[in-house]
Amino acid sequence: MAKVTMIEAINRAHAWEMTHDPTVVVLGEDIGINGGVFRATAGLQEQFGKDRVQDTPLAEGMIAGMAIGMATQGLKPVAEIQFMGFIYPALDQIANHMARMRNRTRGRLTCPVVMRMPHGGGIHAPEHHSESLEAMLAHHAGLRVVCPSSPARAYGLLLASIRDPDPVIFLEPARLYRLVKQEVADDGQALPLDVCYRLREGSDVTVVTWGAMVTETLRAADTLESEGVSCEVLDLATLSPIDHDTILESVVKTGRLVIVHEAPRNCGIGAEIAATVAEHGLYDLNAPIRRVAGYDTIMPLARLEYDYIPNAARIMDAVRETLAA
Amino acid sequence: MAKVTMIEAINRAHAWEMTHDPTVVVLGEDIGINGGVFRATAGLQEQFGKDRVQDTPLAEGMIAGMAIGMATQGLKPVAEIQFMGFIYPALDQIANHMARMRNRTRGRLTCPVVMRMPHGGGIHAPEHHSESLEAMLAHHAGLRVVCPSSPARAYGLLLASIRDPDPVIFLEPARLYRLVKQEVADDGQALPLDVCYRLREGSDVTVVTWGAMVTETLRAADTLESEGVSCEVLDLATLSPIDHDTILESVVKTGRLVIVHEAPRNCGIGAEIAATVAEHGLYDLNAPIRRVAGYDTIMPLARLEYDYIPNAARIMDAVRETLAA
Amino acid sequence: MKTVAEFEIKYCQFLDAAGSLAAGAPPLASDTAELLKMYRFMTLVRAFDTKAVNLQRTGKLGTYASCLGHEAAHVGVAAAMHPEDVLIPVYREFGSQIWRGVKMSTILTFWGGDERGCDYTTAREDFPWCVPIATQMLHGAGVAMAMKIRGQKRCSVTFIGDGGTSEGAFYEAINLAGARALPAVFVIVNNDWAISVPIEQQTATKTLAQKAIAAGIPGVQVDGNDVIAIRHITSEAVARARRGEGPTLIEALTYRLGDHTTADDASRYRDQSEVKEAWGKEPLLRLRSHLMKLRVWDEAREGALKAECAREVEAAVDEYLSAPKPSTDEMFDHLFANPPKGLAEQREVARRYANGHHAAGHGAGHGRNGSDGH
Amino acid sequence: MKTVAEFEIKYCQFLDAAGSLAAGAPPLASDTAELLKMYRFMTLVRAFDTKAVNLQRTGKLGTYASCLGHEAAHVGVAAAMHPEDVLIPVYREFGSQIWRGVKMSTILTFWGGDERGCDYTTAREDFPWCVPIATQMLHGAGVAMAMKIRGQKRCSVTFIGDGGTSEGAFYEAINLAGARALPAVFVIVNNDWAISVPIEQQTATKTLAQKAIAAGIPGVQVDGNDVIAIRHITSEAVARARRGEGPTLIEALTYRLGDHTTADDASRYRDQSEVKEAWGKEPLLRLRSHLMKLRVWDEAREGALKAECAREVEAAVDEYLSAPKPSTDEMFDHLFANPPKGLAEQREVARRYANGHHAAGHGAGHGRNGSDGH
Ligand SMILES: Cc1ncc(C[n+]2csc(CCOP(=O)(O)OP(=O)(O)O)c2C)c(N)n1
Ligand SMILES: Cc1ncc(C[n+]2csc(CCOP(=O)(O)OP(=O)(O)O)c2C)c(N)n1
Ligand SMILES: [Mg+2]
Ligand SMILES: [Mg+2]
Repeated sequence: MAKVTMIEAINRAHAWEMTHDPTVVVLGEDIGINGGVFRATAGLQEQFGKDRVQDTPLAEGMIAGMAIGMATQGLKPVAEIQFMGFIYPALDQIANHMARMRNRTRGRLTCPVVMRMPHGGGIHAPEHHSESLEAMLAHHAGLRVVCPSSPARAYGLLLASIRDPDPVIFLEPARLYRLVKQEVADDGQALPLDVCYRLREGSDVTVVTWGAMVTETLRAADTLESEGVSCEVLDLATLSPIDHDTILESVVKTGRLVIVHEAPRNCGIGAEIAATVAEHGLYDLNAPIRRVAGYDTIMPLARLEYDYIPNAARIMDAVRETLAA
Repeated sequence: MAKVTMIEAINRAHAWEMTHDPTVVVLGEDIGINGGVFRATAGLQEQFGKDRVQDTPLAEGMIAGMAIGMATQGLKPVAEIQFMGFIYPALDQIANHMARMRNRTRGRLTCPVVMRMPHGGGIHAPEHHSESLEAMLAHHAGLRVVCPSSPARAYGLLLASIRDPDPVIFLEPARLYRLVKQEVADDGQALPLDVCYRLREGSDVTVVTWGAMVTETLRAADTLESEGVSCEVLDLATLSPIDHDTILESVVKTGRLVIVHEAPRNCGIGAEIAATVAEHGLYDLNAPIRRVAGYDTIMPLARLEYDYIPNAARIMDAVRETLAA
Repeated sequence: MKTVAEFEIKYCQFLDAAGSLAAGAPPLASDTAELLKMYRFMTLVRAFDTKAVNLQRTGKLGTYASCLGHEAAHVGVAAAMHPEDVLIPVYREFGSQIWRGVKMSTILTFWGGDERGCDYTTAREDFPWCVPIATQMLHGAGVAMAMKIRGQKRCSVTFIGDGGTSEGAFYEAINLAGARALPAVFVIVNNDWAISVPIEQQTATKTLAQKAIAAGIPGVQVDGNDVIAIRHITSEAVARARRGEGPTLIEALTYRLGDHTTADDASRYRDQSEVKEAWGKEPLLRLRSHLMKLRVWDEAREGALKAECAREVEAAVDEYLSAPKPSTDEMFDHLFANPPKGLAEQREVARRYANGHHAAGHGAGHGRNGSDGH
Repeated sequence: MKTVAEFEIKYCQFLDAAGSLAAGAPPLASDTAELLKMYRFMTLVRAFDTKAVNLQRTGKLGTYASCLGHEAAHVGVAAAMHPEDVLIPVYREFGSQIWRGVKMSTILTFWGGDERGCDYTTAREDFPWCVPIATQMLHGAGVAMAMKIRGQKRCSVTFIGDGGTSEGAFYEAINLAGARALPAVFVIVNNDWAISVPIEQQTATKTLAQKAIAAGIPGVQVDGNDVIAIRHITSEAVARARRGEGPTLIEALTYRLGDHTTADDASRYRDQSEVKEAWGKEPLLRLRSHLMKLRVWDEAREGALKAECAREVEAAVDEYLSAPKPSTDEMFDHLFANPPKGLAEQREVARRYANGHHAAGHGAGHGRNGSDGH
C-alpha cells in the first residue's frame, strides 16, 4: 500500500469515483491543466477529458449555480472553490438553492453536489486565503459539512461525500495537505459520514476537535500523557450534522470537555457542542466546559497567523485548567 | 408623545438622523418613492431628496459594495436589504470588506454602514422571505448585529447603530413591524448597544431571547406567573457582541437558563449563550440549559410556518421542564 | 483609432398593437391551429390569473404575482420549446408552465403556502419558481451544460425580469453560456418595472438585448406582446441551441399591467395614464383581431372559450382548496435522502406542538399582513 | 427586422512595439519631461518587482504577484489621475501605487504578511489591495457615488483583471456607474491569463471593452504596453468623469510575463514560445527607443537611472526588513472604534501565548509551504 499525503489521497478519491461513476464531473478554477492550485485534481483532465474535468470562468456563484443545474439533470458535480474565503459569492446558491432543492420540490429535483475547498490557515498565504467558515455553513439546514484530518479520512470521507445523494461541503485543511504521509488503500472504500472518529481513548477529559487542530490536539495529548493526564480525542469529522451521541457518551466517561477549533470562538461550532452537552450532559460534567478557539477578530496576515491559531500550549493549558476545576 | 408602531419608529429614527447628520444617506431597492416594501423609509425621499435617499438597481452585493465605497469617503450609508433571505449576494462585501476595512487598513479607512433588513417569519410571506440568519452574521468578527423588539428600542438602537463608527447589521422582526404601538419620544436619544435589556425581573429562571420571540416569551412568562413561576426575561438586543455578563449575573440569581430563538437551533446564537454559561456559570446552574429554537430544516412556506416558529406553549414547557429538573 | 468590433441589435414585431400583420411574417402567422391553441392558452391564463388575484383578496391564497399582460411572452416562449427541453421560470411565468402541463391547482398550492406545489406531475425536470432574483440564470446554464456534456439534443430556457438584469448572476450565466457555447436560451421579460423601479433607473442601456454583447452571444429584442414574434424568435433560438450553435439572449418588451404582487400598490409610484396606454398594446386583443381577420374566430367562439376556461379554473380552485394542510412531518421528510438522527427527534417535537397555536388554512391571514409591498 | 441599436469598439495605439509613433499622436508623445518621468517610474517599478520576487525566493517575503510587463498600464493610468482622485487597485498595480506616493517599503510590509502595509502615508484615501476578485469594482462605484453626491470634481479609478470580468460584481459596478452617470473610470488589465485560464476560456467576447455596452457606457480598447496611449485614453476618461459626464470602461491589452504569483509555476500550463513573443512587445523597450529618437535618452542615462532605482529599492527593502514583528495586540486594536469587552480579554490571552510556538520573522516559512499555485 502506497504512502500518500492528504492531497494525493484526495486526488485518488476523485480518480476512483470518476472511473466508477460516469456521472461524476469535476469543476473549478484552474483545476484542469493546472490540476488545481494545490494539485488536488492533477492529471484528472488528461485522464477523463475536458467535459468531465472543466476549468470554469472565474466566478464562484457561477460554479455553485451551474453545479445545481447539472445536478438536477442527474450529474454529480464535484466543484472546487480555490480557497474558503472565496465561498461568499457562492453562498446564495448554496444556501438558497443547493441546500433546499430536495426539500422545496419534495424530492422531485435533488442536488448531489460536493463543494470542496481548502480550509484554515497556517500556510502563510495571502489575505483572505486562511479562513475557517465552517460554522456559517453548518448553520444551514440541508447541507452536510465534512472535514477530514488525515489522508485516510480524506480519501474515505470524500468518497462518501460524492456518493451522498445530497450536497456536502468538504473542507480540506490546507495545513495538512502535505504534512504527513499515510498508507491509504486505493480501494474505493468510503468511510461513514455523520460520525465522530475516536483517535485516542482516554479517561480524564474529552477533547473534541477537527481539521488541522487534530494535529495540535494529538500533540498536546502526547505531552499531557507524560504528565499523567489521559485525553480522549474525538475528531468531529462531520461538522454538521454533529454526532452528539458519541460526544455525550465520552463525557459520561471523562466528566470533562474541551473543544478546540481554529475558527473564531463566537458562534463557532464549538458553541453548538458545548450547548448540547450543557443541555443533555450537564450532570455528567465535573468541570466547566472549555473552548480553545480562534480569537474573535479577523484572521491576521502571515506574520501573526501563528499567534492566532490555537496551538498545543493553549490546548494543554485548557485541559490542565479543566482538570484543576 | 405619539404612539407609534415599530415601522414608524424606524422611519422617525431615519428622519431624525438625516436632519441632524448631513452625511447620512439611505440606499436600497424600492426605498425611494415607494418608501420601502414595509414603508420604513416612507416620505424620506420627498424630504431629503434623491441624492440622499436613493433607489438602487436590483443587486444586493452592489448595495453593500457601494455602501463601503461611500463610507470610506466619509458618508454614513443606511442600506435596506428587502428581506433577510436576500442578504446572501451581499455577504462577500459584508464579510470580506465591510467587517474588515478598519482592521485591514489599521484604521485608515472605515465603514460606518448600517445594513437594515426585515428578519424572521410569521407574516405569511412567500418563499425566502422569512429567514432568521443572525448567527451567520454574528460569527463574523468586525460586525455588530442588533435586533430590536419594540418600537422604542427600534428607534433608540437604530440611532445608536447609525452613529456607531463601525458596521452594524440591523435586524427588524417583520412580525413586529405593526403588532403594537408604543409611546416613543422623537428626541434623537439613542439607546446603548452591546447590552441586554431586562424586560422582566424574575427569580426562578432566566429566559434570554430577541426579536419577535420576545413577544412569545413575555406571553409565556405571563402565563407562567399565574402558575407561580417567576421568569427573568432578557432581550439580547445586541446579538453580537453578546452581553454575557448580564446573562451570567442573572443565572447566578435564578440558577436556570432557557434560550429562545426563531432561527434554526444548530449553531444558532443560542448555542453561544449556552456555551458561555457552561464555561463561566456552570456551578451556578441548577438544571440543564434548554434551547427552544427553530427546527434544523428549511423555514416552511406559510401553511406550516407557525408550526416551525417557537410559540408560547413550547417556551412554557421548556421552562417547566427546567424547573422540574 | 481603428474599429475592432461592431454590433447591432435588431427588433422583431410581426403583429402590431392594432392587429395588422407585417410583410414577411413567418408561416406561423397563418397557421390557424397553432394560433388558436396559443390564443386558448392565453385566455386560460388570463382567467387563471384573475381568479388567483381574487383568491388572494378573499384570504384564500398567499401573496401572488399576477402575470396580467405577459400572456404572449410566456405562452409564446413555451410554445417554442420541445417537451424534453427544460424550463427555468422566475415567479410569474404561469402561461409557460400551464402550456407545459403544470396543473393550475399545483400552482395555487405553492402560492397558497405549500411546498407540494413544486412537485409537478408533468414537466418534472422543469424548475420550480425562483424568488431570489437572477439566481435561476445559473441553473439554466448548468442544465444546458449537463445536456451538452451528454450530447443531448435539448436546451434549457430561462426567464428573468428587467430588474433581474442588474444582478451579477445574470451576467455570469450569459458569459458562461457564451464561453462554453451552451444550448441555452435566456428570455428577459422587460415589463418596464421592477416593483417601483422603472427600467431607466435600472440601467443606462438603450436595450436589454444589448447586454448579450458582454457575453459574446446573439441578443435580439422582440415585441413581447406579439405572440407570433416571440414564438418565432424563441423557436429560432431553441433550434440554434439544439443544433449546438450556442445560446441566445432575447428581450421581450411588454408591460406589467397589474401591481407587482398582491402585496404591492403600484398607484404609489406610477401614473395611471401609463397603465392605460399599455392596455392599448396588450397581447390578447391583437391576436383576437388577427384571428378574426383570418375568419377563424368570432364572438360566439370567444364566449364559449371564456366559459370553458372559467370552468377549468374553477375545477383547479376546487382541487386546490380541498387539499388538507400538510402535516408537520412535511417540514422534515424531504430535507435529506439520509436524514440525521437529530432531525427525527425534532420531528417528534413538531408533532407535539402541531396546530397548538395558529390554524393555517388556505391563505389564513395571508396577504397584507404586516408587509405592504413585496 | 429593424435595427434598434448599433455599437462599435475602437482600439488605440500610438507607440507600436518597435517604438514607431503613429500619426495623430497627442502632445504627450513629445512632452519629454512627462515621458521621462513615466519612464523613470516604469524602470523603478521593474527594479522593485525583480527585487520583490527575489525576496520571496529567499524567504524574506510572502507570496507576491509580479507586475512584470504591466508597467505601462499601471504607470500610465496613475499618471492620468489627479492626486485627489481615488485609486482602487487589485493586487499587482504597484506601478500605479508607487506613482501615487505609496512607499515601496509599505508595499513590502503588506506582502510580507503585516497589515500595517495597508496604512499608506500618502494617497490615504486610496484603497488597499483587494484579493477577492472583482469586489473592488463596487468600491470604485461607491467612492464615485460619494463624490457625485457631494458635487466634487474628482473621480475614482478602479482596476480589474481579465479573469475578474467573469464575476458578477464587475457587471453590477459598471451597470450602476452607467445608470447613475458616476465619475468612475474602470480599467481592465487584460494580460491574457487568469492564473492558468486563458482569456478565450473566460468569455466568448472578441474584446473585453465591449462589456461596456451591457452597461450603456463607453468602452475602449487600448494597447496597454503603450504608455502614451494608455495615459491618453485614461486622461480623457478621467476628464469626462470629472466633468460629470459619466464612467468609461478601458481595456488595456498587455501580457503577464511572469508567473501568476511566486506560488505559481506557469510552465505547467503555457508555452514558453508565447512568453517569448510577448517579450517582444513589452512596454519599457519601446518607450526607451522613442526617448532615444527624441534624443533625450542614451545608454549613460539608462545606466545612471538603473543604479539610482536599485539604490531606492535597496533603501525600501532595508526599511521593510528592519520593521519588528507586530505585537499580538495588533490583531485586536483596529477591529472596532468601540471594542467590546470580550475582545480585551482575548487580547490578554493572545499576549500570554505570543511567540509561544512559531517565530514569524519576515517571510518565515513563507511561500510554497503547502500551496503550489495560488
Ligand atoms: C435577490 C432578491 N432581491 C430582492 C428581491 C425582492 N424582489 C422581488 S421581485 C423584485 C423586482 C423584480 O423585478 P423584475 O426582475 O423586473 O421582475 P418582474 O417582477 O417585473 O417580473 C424584487 C426587488 C428578491 N426576490 N430577490
Ligand atoms: C473571488 C476570488 N476567487 C478566486 C480567487 C483566486 N485567484 C486569485 S488571482 C486569480 C486570477 C485572477 O485573474 P485576473 O483577473 O486576470 O487578474 P491577473 O491575476 O491576471 O492580474 C484567482 C482565480 C480570488 N482571489 N478571489
Ligand atoms: Mg420587471
Ligand atoms: Mg489576467
